[in-house]
Amino acid sequence: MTNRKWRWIVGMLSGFLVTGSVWAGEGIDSGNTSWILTSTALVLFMTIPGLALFYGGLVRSKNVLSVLIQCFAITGIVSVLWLIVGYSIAFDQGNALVGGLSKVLFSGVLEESMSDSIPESVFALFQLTFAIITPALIIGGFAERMRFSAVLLFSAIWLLVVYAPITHWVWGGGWLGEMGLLDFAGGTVVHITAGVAALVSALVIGNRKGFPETAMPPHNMTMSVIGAGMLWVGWFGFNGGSALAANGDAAMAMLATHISAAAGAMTWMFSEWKRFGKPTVLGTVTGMVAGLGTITPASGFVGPAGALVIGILAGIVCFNATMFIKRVLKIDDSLDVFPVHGVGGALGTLLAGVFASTGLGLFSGQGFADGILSMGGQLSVQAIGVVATVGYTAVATYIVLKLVDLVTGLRVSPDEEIEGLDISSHEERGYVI
Amino acid sequence: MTNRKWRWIVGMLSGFLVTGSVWAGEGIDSGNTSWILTSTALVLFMTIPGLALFYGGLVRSKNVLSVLIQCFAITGIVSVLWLIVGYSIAFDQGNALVGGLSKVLFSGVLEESMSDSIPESVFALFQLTFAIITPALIIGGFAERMRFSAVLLFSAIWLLVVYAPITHWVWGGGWLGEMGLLDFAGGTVVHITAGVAALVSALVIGNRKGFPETAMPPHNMTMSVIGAGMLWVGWFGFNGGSALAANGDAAMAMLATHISAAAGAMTWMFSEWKRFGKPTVLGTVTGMVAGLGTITPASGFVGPAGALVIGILAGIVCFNATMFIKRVLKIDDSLDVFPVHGVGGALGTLLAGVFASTGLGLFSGQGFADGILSMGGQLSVQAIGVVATVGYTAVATYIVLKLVDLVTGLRVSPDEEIEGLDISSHEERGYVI
Amino acid sequence: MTNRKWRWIVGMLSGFLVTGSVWAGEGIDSGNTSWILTSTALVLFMTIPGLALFYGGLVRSKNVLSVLIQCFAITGIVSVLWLIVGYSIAFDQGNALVGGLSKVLFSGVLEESMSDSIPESVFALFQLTFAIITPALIIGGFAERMRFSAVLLFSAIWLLVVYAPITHWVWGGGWLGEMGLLDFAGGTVVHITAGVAALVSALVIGNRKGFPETAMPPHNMTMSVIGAGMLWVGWFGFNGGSALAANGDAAMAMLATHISAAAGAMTWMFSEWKRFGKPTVLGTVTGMVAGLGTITPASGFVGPAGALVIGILAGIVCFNATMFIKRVLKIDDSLDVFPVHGVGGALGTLLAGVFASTGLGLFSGQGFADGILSMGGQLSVQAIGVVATVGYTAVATYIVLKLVDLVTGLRVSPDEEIEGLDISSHEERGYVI
Amino acid sequence: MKMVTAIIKPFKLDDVRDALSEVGVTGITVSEVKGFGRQKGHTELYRGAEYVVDFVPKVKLEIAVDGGVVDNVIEAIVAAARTEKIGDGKIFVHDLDSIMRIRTGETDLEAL
Amino acid sequence: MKMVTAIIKPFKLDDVRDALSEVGVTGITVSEVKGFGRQKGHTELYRGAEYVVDFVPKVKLEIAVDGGVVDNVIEAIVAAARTEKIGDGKIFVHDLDSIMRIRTGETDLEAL
Amino acid sequence: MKMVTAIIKPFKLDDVRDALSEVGVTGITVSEVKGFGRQKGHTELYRGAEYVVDFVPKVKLEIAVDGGVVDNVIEAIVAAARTEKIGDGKIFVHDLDSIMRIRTGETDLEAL
Ligand SMILES: Nc1ncnc2c1ncn2[C@@H]1O[C@H](COP(=O)(O)OP(=O)(O)O)[C@@H](O)[C@H]1O
Ligand SMILES: Nc1ncnc2c1ncn2[C@@H]1O[C@H](COP(=O)(O)OP(=O)(O)O)[C@@H](O)[C@H]1O
Ligand SMILES: Nc1ncnc2c1ncn2[C@@H]1O[C@H](COP(=O)(O)OP(=O)(O)O)[C@@H](O)[C@H]1O
Repeated sequence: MTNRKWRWIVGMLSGFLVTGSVWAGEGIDSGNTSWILTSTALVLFMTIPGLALFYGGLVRSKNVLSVLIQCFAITGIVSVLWLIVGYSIAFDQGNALVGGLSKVLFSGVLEESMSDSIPESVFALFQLTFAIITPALIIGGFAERMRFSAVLLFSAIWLLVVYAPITHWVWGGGWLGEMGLLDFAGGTVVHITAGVAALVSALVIGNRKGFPETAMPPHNMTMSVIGAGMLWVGWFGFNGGSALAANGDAAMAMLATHISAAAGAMTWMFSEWKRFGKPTVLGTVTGMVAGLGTITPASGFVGPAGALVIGILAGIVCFNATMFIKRVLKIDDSLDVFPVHGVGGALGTLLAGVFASTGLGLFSGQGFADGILSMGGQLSVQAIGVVATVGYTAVATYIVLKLVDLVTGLRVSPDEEIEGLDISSHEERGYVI
Repeated sequence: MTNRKWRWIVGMLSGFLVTGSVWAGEGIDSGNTSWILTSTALVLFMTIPGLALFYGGLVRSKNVLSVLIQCFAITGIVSVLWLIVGYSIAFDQGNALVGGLSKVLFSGVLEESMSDSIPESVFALFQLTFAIITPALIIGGFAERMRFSAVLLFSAIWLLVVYAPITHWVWGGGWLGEMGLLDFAGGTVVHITAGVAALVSALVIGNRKGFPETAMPPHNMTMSVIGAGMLWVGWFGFNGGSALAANGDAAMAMLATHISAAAGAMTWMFSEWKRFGKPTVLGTVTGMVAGLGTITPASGFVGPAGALVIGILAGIVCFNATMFIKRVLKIDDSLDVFPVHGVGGALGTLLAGVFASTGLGLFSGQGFADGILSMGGQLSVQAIGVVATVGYTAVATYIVLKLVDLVTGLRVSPDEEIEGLDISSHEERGYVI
Repeated sequence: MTNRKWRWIVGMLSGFLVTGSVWAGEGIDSGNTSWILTSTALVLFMTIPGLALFYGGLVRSKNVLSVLIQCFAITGIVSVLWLIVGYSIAFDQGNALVGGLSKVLFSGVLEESMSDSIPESVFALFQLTFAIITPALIIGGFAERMRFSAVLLFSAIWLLVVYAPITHWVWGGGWLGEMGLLDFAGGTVVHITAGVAALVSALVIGNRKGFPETAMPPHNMTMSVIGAGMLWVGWFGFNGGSALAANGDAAMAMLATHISAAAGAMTWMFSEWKRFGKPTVLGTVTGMVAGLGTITPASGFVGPAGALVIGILAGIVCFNATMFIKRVLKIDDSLDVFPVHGVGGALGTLLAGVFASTGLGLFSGQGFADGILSMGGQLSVQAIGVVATVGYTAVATYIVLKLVDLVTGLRVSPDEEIEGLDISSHEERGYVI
Repeated sequence: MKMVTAIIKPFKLDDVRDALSEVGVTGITVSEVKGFGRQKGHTELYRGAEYVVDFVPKVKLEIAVDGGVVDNVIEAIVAAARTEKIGDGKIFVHDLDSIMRIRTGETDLEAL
Repeated sequence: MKMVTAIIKPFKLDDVRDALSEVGVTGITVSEVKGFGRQKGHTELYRGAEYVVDFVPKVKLEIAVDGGVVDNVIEAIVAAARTEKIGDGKIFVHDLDSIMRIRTGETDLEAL
Repeated sequence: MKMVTAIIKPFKLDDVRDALSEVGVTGITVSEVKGFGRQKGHTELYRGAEYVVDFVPKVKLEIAVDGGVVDNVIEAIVAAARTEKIGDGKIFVHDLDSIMRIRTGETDLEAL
């Protein structure tokens, strides 16, 4: 039995015990439902406007709207595709690799359908918000130079051939979940896939004109900071909601999430202060995102002290990964998606295998997956999860990009890049002040 | 028995079954209460800062603060009036046309008063957030030229003579509800009233100086996009909260809402792309708002596939309505409140009568109002609801405007309009950067 | 028995009755848990990005990032310290003055630990969000001139020697709570402490170069207004969540909060209009914050009509206090923390002693603290609470500042102040537009 | 060749531009400036702190023209920009040594 | 008539304006500019990408005056703007052919 | 002494600055301007309201130089700024009476 299933059964039982609720033989719990409705709003909030602002502020003024419209359009297209077929690929029973087609167009998702103690409709919608943010995260890799039609086509195909299947592997009854992979809220499913896809995209599409000689500072750091604050808050729904109930599991996941975000932010800030002489707001919020991404897979399995260690490690490792990609490899993963989300997601997936242990005293967590008895055993499952996700995502993303290149072309012309995507692709300007 | 009442009774029963809760013979359900407390926060969030930003970004730089203060002041004044008498007019039993005065100053709304499974105090507050956003929507019709004192006086009177009575008609036990009108979250009550009032205001007060020859582009599109994101997220509380419980009804309403928003955004974006050659961020978010406004009356009655159709139709119809009002009629409904909210609200109210049907296969909904057996029957009730709301709102708004004109004058002087309302009415500037 | 304890017991009992929930002999209520999880997100939202934006917009363009990073860094540092020792000082049993060390590093806060009907982990996290916003409020007093390292050190020490002990006095089982002080959500604990600390800081660090001759208008009022909207919405979690349950208590607290905010905003706006000839958006939102701060201690104890009176008084008193500090005393409490939060918090704490009375007809509240029988009795307890909080905070803050001055120095150099903290302390600029 | 520099009220920009193109001017360079002069700025109010913003937003136009048409150009500007209220602005004229069009290398009057 | 153009440090604007009004100057046109010169800009830091912002924000003042008072005006500016640190700025003077006040049509010295 | 004023395309600023420093120019003052000329602005679209933005963003450089090097300076600018597409901009030259460095009081060529 997979860890996830095991968690659900406990949740269901506890839901039963907690509220003594019964509906036609199934248990809807209004408290759990309330929390997942709320969490859904929080996770959508992370993408629009949260991530849109975070990313929008980091690009140059002439491209701000292109980032905003990409976030909105991805939200629109992914939502429609999720309804039509994405949810079915991810969560229909299917086989170990991919779901079937019985839930196409949400067929069978009725008002009274249940997913344990909550309506299936909100489960499907909650999961949709995860499916939205993942391709939206990727745009940081190819920002300021990709054709809008290519962004849409890439996001649509990628959702169906990368995101939905991997979700099935981990949460939909697929092989990684069966094996006992601990991924509470998407270290593999969301962060590794997004980070790796961004890196591959950056390599395939090439650096922005002028990178790295020319400075391309964020055009509106205040906008990025607003977005960062929204990400922190919304992440409570992301990780806390992944308990699929309003119980101690959710509460502890939220606490771990918060502590790791704080620790990541402070660690990055102090690293920068020490290394470059000044603490910056961009560094602080980037560390925060690193702390959040890294705790994500571990959040429901570790305790607060474990989360503190995870957050600190996230700050150190992602900080150095960013320096390495940018300064040593000189790859223009423009908004640092890989070093923050990819590296953070992998790190957190591995650390979940450590701090889930109940034998670490104050640093103990809630225990390994069902049937796994040692840290070594858990860690090897975690490592398999990381490697499989990285490998499949890298190859599939590369193929999708090449395909899209054939259909629409990937990159705008140099003149359009110089003029900026806002005018050249959308005939609008961000500011007329 | 009205549909609304019927829905409440089901809700109450389900609340009972779900949680088995008992308090002094009445049932408070902490899960339902939690969700409505949350929804209240979400709907307030739609107005401040959501709508304030959405509208604020669309006007010219010299008028941005005037929009923001109008939204805040409307929030303030409506809240106080709702406490004093508005809630009583809307929700006291009264007669078929208007509530009585037994709830003046919230008399009888005590800590233990219940409205089905939730405290009446949160029901009253949740409804207040609807009463706030409706007049706030109207300011888009007369933006950049109305005197601040006129805005305040107009909003106050309009709340009491238009919004509160129509709310009573539909949700407060009045004649439209009794007749079986399906309006889940305010297609008639909120969107038609706001849209029609904005159109009438634009006609009475006249076009902005320079319209339509001079370009008046949004001064800060990023601000509008932040606001748009907040509207999408907040709308989950608007429609999901209108179930007044955290159950399958709420979940399905949220799902329908989301799908329609996504479909509306994409439809508008592609329409524009096709017609004008470029997809714009303003078009995308406007389509999103159209999708949201249109699904509002239908949200709790239709399924996800029905919502998809409604969203697509919203995009097409509201897009063309906007072109028509602006380019053909050349009416300066400055922020397009009528074509988006008025037309969308009417369209959605009619479509609710179609997609509520249980006989449309995958496109089925949750059924017609109690006692209505055919789509024709439901549709004629819906049409009566639309016509009555449009007619009463148009006439009453016109009279209120004429009255306000006598008291304060409606429009600032041409010099003040040129200088901008921020300086001339409020002695402040939006940006000193 | 303290009022707080008494309230908890009622809450526990009602939680039991309401949901009939049982878990290993303790009662977890999923609805209450859902609401406190949500409230936690709302209160964090108040600080980041809410307060960060509100304050950030009010300073000059060259210092905007310094405010934002201060808010984020305080969030980070307070979170880590709360985990390590702050929570224990505040909420461990200890003695009447200070908590013990049994909860250091959240030892004993496990997934199944309960705090009445909700998990202790979310109680600890909810309280953490209060511990974050309080020192963040203080930065308004010394904005635009304090060294970043001094801000960090000051906030850290102040949290442990001022905030945590006073929290213990009032909510952690300490002497003020035992005495029957009514402070529902932090009039003394949060607002008085922050306001007094800001005033003392402003006096110790001195006025900004150029104050009061030179105009230092807000550089981005739209940003402040976004933040203000977020504060209003987030405050629903602050006050509503302080019921620690999703019940009538929470609902009534939210209603009172909303009414007072609206009344405060309108009162300030009209006061300004009358006195200076123009209503301003800054005045309106400042009045809103005054209304919110003032209702905070009273919110769960008073009725809606009482809240209306409190909001109006908040507007009048805080408006005049601001004029007095700024124009008469010429103290550069730069963002008016003391006249709004300090004065408002004290006013509200006193008024809680009036409008909690059940003998005021329509203006009645939920009754005095357990064992207190007269308004005079309650008022003297409230006065003791105010005086003790003001006195201890003033003295302790002064000492902490002097200490920090020795270690890091409090103030940046005049050249750095002229250049702006963004460049001189953080090597970043807010806008490159 | 002369350079005509005009400081005008911002909302008159469109009118002045139209007037200039009617007298045959094909190129203008415009910048946003702050003017200090007889016209005083408005008062602003921030939480009870009232103060006068002592500059007024203005727009500066720079127009390089053949010396022979300077008078026409000035007349056109004046006609379009005048409101007869204080703060209508000023026109300054100075000599240009040479002009060049970067694209073609044409010089002086040909470059206009 | 002369046009005096001064490039100064932004935070000196108020002092210079006061000094100018003391020597009888009643009108100034001000713009925000970026200066490249001996004074170097600061370093900025973005996620480990350090770079030098090579311009320095400056303020440009344009003051049309009677030729006879140019020296007074220059002296006033120098006295108020000098910090003796690099980057204090420059003053340029050139000839004006004519001046006109748009509101009244007054010309040359009367237009000042 | 001469003042060379160049209006160029914004993205050419870095190239022009480099070219100028190669011919020995050590100081430049730069401002953002809007250009009206042969080159037309783009179209923008707002909810079906299409309109032409009739100005084009440009950058203005002011460079005070010794009269003897004006030709070098102009050549350098032209070489760096030319794209041979419409809208490359113009160069204007006029005489300067005097120059002063505020920091030291040095004048004329010494002040450069
Ligand atoms: N001596 C001057 N030098 C440069 N600019 C000036 C001068 N005098 C006025 N100006 C500019 O002209 C504008 C209008 O001048 P002002 O004295 O307000 O009114 P008027 O144009 O009616 O004489 C000022 O705002 C300023 O920009
Ligand atoms: N040759 C020049 N032409 C135009 N502007 C110049 C010139 N040299 C300097 N400037 C302007 O003067 C400012 C100050 O010059 P800089 O060399 O930094 O220091 P200093 O004023 O002490 O000589 C520059 O930032 C630039 O705006
Ligand atoms: N007569 C003029 N006076 C002042 N500036 C001019 C003049 N003509 C052109 N300009 C400036 O030069 C820029 C480029 O001119 P334009 O006619 O578009 O193309 P080109 O440089 O190829 O001739 C314009 O945008 C404007 O800023």
